[in-house]
Amino acid sequence: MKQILDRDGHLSQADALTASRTELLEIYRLAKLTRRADEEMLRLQAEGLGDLSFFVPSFGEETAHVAATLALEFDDLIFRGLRGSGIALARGVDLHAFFAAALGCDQAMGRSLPGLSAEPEFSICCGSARPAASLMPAVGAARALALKGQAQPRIAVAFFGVGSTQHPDFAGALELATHLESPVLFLATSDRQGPSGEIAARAENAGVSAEYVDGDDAIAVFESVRSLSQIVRQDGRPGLIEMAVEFPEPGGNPGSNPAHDRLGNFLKSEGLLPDDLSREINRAIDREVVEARDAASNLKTQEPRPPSEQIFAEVLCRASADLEGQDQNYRDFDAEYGGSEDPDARCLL
Amino acid sequence: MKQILDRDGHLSQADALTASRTELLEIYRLAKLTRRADEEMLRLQAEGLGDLSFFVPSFGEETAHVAATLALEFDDLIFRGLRGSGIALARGVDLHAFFAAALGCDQAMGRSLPGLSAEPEFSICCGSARPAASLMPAVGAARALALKGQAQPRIAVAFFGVGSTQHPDFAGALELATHLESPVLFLATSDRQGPSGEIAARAENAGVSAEYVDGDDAIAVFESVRSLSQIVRQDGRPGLIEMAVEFPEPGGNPGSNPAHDRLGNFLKSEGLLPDDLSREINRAIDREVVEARDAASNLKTQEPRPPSEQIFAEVLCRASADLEGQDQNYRDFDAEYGGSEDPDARCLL
Amino acid sequence: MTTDRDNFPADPGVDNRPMSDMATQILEGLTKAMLADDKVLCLGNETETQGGLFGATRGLVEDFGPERVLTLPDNPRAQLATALGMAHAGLRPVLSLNFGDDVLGALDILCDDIATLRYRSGGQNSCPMVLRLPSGGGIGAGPAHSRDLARELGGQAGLRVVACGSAATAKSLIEQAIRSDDPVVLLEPKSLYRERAAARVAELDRALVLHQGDDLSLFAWGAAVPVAREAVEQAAELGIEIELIDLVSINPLDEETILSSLRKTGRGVIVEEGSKRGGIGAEVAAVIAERAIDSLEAPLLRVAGWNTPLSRCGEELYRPDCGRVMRAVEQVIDF
Amino acid sequence: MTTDRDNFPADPGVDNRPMSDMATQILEGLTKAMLADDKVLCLGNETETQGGLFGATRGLVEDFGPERVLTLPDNPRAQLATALGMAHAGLRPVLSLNFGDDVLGALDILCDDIATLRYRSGGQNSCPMVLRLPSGGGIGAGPAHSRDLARELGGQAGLRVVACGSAATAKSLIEQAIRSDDPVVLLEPKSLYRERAAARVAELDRALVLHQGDDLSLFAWGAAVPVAREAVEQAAELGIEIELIDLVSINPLDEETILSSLRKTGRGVIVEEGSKRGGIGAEVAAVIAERAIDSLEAPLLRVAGWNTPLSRCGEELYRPDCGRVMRAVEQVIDF
Ligand SMILES: Cc1ncc(C[n+]2csc(CCOP(=O)(O)OP(=O)(O)O)c2C)c(N)n1
Ligand SMILES: Cc1ncc(C[n+]2csc(CCOP(=O)(O)OP(=O)(O)O)c2C)c(N)n1
Ligand SMILES: [Mg+2]
Ligand SMILES: [Mg+2]
Repeated sequence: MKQILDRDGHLSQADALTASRTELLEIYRLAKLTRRADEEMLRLQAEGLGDLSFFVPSFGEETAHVAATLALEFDDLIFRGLRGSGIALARGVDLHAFFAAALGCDQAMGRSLPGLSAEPEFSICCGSARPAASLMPAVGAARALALKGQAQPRIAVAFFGVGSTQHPDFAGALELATHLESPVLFLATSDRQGPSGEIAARAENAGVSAEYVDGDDAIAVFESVRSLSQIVRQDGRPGLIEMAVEFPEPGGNPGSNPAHDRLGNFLKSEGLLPDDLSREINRAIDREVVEARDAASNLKTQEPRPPSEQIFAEVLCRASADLEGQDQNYRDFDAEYGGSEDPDARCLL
Repeated sequence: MKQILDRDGHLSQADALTASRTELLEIYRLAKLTRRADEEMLRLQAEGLGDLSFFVPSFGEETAHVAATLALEFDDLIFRGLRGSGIALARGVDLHAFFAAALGCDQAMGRSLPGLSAEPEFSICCGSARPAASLMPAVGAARALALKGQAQPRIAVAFFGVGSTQHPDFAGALELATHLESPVLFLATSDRQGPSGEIAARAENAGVSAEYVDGDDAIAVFESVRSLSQIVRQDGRPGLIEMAVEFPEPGGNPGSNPAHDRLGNFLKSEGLLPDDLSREINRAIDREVVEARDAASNLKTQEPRPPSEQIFAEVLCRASADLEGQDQNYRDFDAEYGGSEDPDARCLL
Repeated sequence: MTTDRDNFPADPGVDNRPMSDMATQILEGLTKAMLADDKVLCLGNETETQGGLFGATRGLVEDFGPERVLTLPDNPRAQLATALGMAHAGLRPVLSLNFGDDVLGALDILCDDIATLRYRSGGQNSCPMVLRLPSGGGIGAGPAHSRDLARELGGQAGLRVVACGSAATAKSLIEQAIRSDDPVVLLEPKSLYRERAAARVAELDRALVLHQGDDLSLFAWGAAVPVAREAVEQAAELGIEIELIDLVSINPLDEETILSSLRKTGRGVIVEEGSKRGGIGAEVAAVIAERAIDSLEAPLLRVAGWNTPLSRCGEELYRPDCGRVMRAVEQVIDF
Repeated sequence: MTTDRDNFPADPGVDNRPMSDMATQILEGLTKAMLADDKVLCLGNETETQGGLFGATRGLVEDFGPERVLTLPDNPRAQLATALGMAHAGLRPVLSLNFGDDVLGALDILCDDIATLRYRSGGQNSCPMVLRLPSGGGIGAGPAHSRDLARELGGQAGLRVVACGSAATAKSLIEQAIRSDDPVVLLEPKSLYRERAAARVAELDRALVLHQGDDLSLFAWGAAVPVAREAVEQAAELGIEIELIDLVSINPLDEETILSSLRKTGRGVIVEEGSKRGGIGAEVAAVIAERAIDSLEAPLLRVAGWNTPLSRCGEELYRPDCGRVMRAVEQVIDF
């Protein structure tokens, strides 16, 4: 297992570090931000606001997600499944948009599960809730990006977890990627308590260059993703990085976070994270997260359901007659029966 | 690659031979019989009789199929796909039934593709036309056979070719078999010109005991299947044998048959197949095949289509009202419009 | 407080058992079937053998052991194929999926290999299995985990499809599904798992007349049944006597019960949870248009899901509700 | 000798091109689209990129090279997912399967991931792909390779489904399918690949009135269209003037054309290749029962495949033929 920072945050291979100080600080901040944002999302879920019952936090994998995302080029096309808050935040999706998307107050009106929103300005594709569903599409996208005529060498990247690797489409994606010689980078988070390096081994077996990395070591993740993504980009062939992370125990203290601490200790030892800066980062995160959460909650409270015309929009590229008819029908109904927000109250008696 | 008979039919490992003389002669006869039967089927196909356009002969793999089938216990449950004439004939399905099933003159009335018939008296399950479709069901059946309460230790066996191994359900079947510890034996025929032992290697990788065998060596096939099937049976775990065979070139002489010849040469060198016996076998096969073919063709010519009531039978365990209605409707129609055999002639004018 | 909706109207089919929820009724049916016949076994991924995502298999593995409550890999294709293979070997497997939607990647196995086995083999092989599919919306699970699946599975030759319209019939239906020699899909509306009712008997291919009435026939199944019940009560207060039919069986369809009700009332409304376009409601309408046109005194309206995917947020705006049913009822009555 | 069925009646939409078969018309449409837009590329397994099981891609890889006619592994799930990914990256893939039935193991990808992408993403992502499915029976391919797939795919929100009713419309339909920004399934009846006709224009979501008549409306699509044509001719000799509608689009359905014909004739028969139960014919009937009941003067009959799997032997007894259509026509006319 590749490791650059040891468990205490000491640099074990100094020459392996290419990330700048700014990048490292940004990884640290974003990992903390992601954790906080996910915590707030769980709070909203507990309060029953915003149809969040299927929200899944990324506790434990957020540092790896953030480090990996920052190591990519900005226009590399990202595919993700559930559990990837840090990916969007690291790409620059702002917190307001993040909460609004989850609560259904954005363009997509919460049609899909939380955490799967399309972010085209950030080269993030709309995700799918099914396990492994993003893997083979990422391979196809990578092949398309590599076709002559596309300007810059971009690659496609798929983030996923162990659940996806147990689906037969994981094997299908590896096979497809070698068959098509697609410049796709598979980024899998695994449980460091689980079987060690098994996902990377399966990839190697299928002819996909793979690395097994300490996913709680933000620097190792960053450097591995940076270097393997360049190989994938230059050589036009697939790669996989398995990032082993420590997931919090179910019901365990969600505050403890070995990956944050490890990077934090390193930054402190390098004099990059004095106590006042650390406090300032935490305070700023707190403020921003709470403000964004409240803004989105307010939006949601004002308009708890999508406006009716939006029910019928964007099914096809232009409205078909049946959808127009259903839309009209719905409006007539609202007009006739008062359009109460409470569907039960819309019963006649 | 395991070999017991070399290309010229010399026994290279005398102590590896446990098959009796009778068994070896029977393999030889059945392999020849299968080849002849498939040839006649192609003839009927060319003549356009009996909706045989999707019949696929098993040229090249028939010796392996026959040897493998005879090495199993009679009540081991066989699953097969297309291309397995020798399996049924080796189990004892008689030639009349064989032709009748293909032409649709048996119980199943040719509803499915030729070569997929259910033969419950011979422990052969109804096959599926889709690649790899029999593999995972065989695993499930094996698990069921192994459950306490079933009398004798029976195993399930799946025959298939390279096409099936390219389907994701092959990997799924291997995984399922190890997960369930199913006593299932996978028997794959591969092309000896193709990648060598790759199927067996994939099985080993997935934790399934595998052997790579010269599939044109009937003795090697017989001995491998006999010994691995006993291990599968006793230990209650899956096994796979890859049998590499020489397929005739498309358009090549279908008469040449290295696997027949190899076994034939051995039998001759042992004095088991004097010329007159060889001639007698060929003559008997010819006579039986032609007679069975003609009998089935006559049946088919007399009744080229299934009787109408059979259209609606066996959809469910008892007829539902809609099917009874359609059946009645069909009868009324025939009564009204004369029931000509030519559907065009049934038009009103 | 629970209201005893499922005992309305008083019905000889209702027994005196205490009310329990649909998950419990299914569990009772499974348990009874497994006790009665040791060829019956339960299959599913770990979630399903350890109690089930919706709780319908809780305690089962403790009672019957891991051989009869067998954990399979998390691959619905492997799960369906295993069930098929086990049926070939003489067992009667009951396979539970987490979400009914998970079957969509395995319809070749279900519709080609399983459903047609009896036919293809000339009756020599068969696949007496039960496939339990949590179906439809109501829990905010988003578009990929909220299909009702009647559309995809309801017209597959050789496959029986049955929908629980309430907790009341669930136990009876799963018992009969297990006893059937055909493959049976049991659609279990997710929105009904926690509904409570006293058990009553239902037959596998027979529609249930839940309420008699002369003015209009209301046809529903699965999650649409409780919505239709509400409409029956509301309509009664307006003096409209609705006859409520729970189809129970989607395939085969009990055409005679449908037609005899329609012939009596002359008016019909169909309530369906899934999208309108191409749903089973269309089949009900088509049967009537084909066989009872001279009894029909008004348009046959369908109240169904919109022709859109189902949204997570605001999914209650997508699913048919009592208000929409009442509007259709009034339109048909006033025609 | 070829009869020019598709030019009947003389129609301004018919151009002067010589007749060619459906495979050729599809090939021409593909070629034209690939020449016009280099974002269009063809995908399939080796059989499909080397000419196609039914010959509709012959010569394409020679003309456009293996990057634009790209061979994929023989795994329909991988094929559909590749097309989806390519669409995400801005291309317009056309994926050809050997047999339409092969899509049944990948309906989650098609119906959840592809069809709903635009909706789920609030219009920010879309999947402009074409899925070519050889559909239906007629070549003795047995139950697992003869589905018409309108039933499974015709009611999926977000998925356009279009059926070629003859060689004539195939080129126009595939061109427009490729230009559409939505995912489009093109059902290509296997029994029509060798039919010859002169090309004519058809619109992607507009039904075609193939023959005008006042006595009865005959609704058909795909492989049922030539059967219906035959019935129109036969009926004419009996003095019955049939209006023949080729639905062309299964989803969305051109309800206005259907209804305006039915309102004119007051009588309707629906012809459908696939099984009757739960087919798209039911949807056509339901639309009429819902919206044109007061015009309807007779039962709406469906002539369809039986509610059974399709058999290899004797498959002509399973598929609707002119005789069965005529019987229904007579019943409806005599009502
Ligand atoms: C066929 C199927 N099995 C199980 C589920 C439930 N499920 C939804 S997402 C998911 C796991 C997704 O895996 P991944 O995104 O790779 O992350 P992991 O949870 O393993 O970290 C599962 C098991 C499902 N939707 N469908
Ligand atoms: C998804 C799919 N791909 C391809 C086919 C065409 N097909 C039918 S049987 C078959 C091969 C079956 O493989 P197998 O029985 O293992 O034998 P092989 O021909 O490889 O010897 C193929 C490719 C199909 N029916 N479905
Ligand atoms: Mg956005
Ligand atoms: Mg038999």
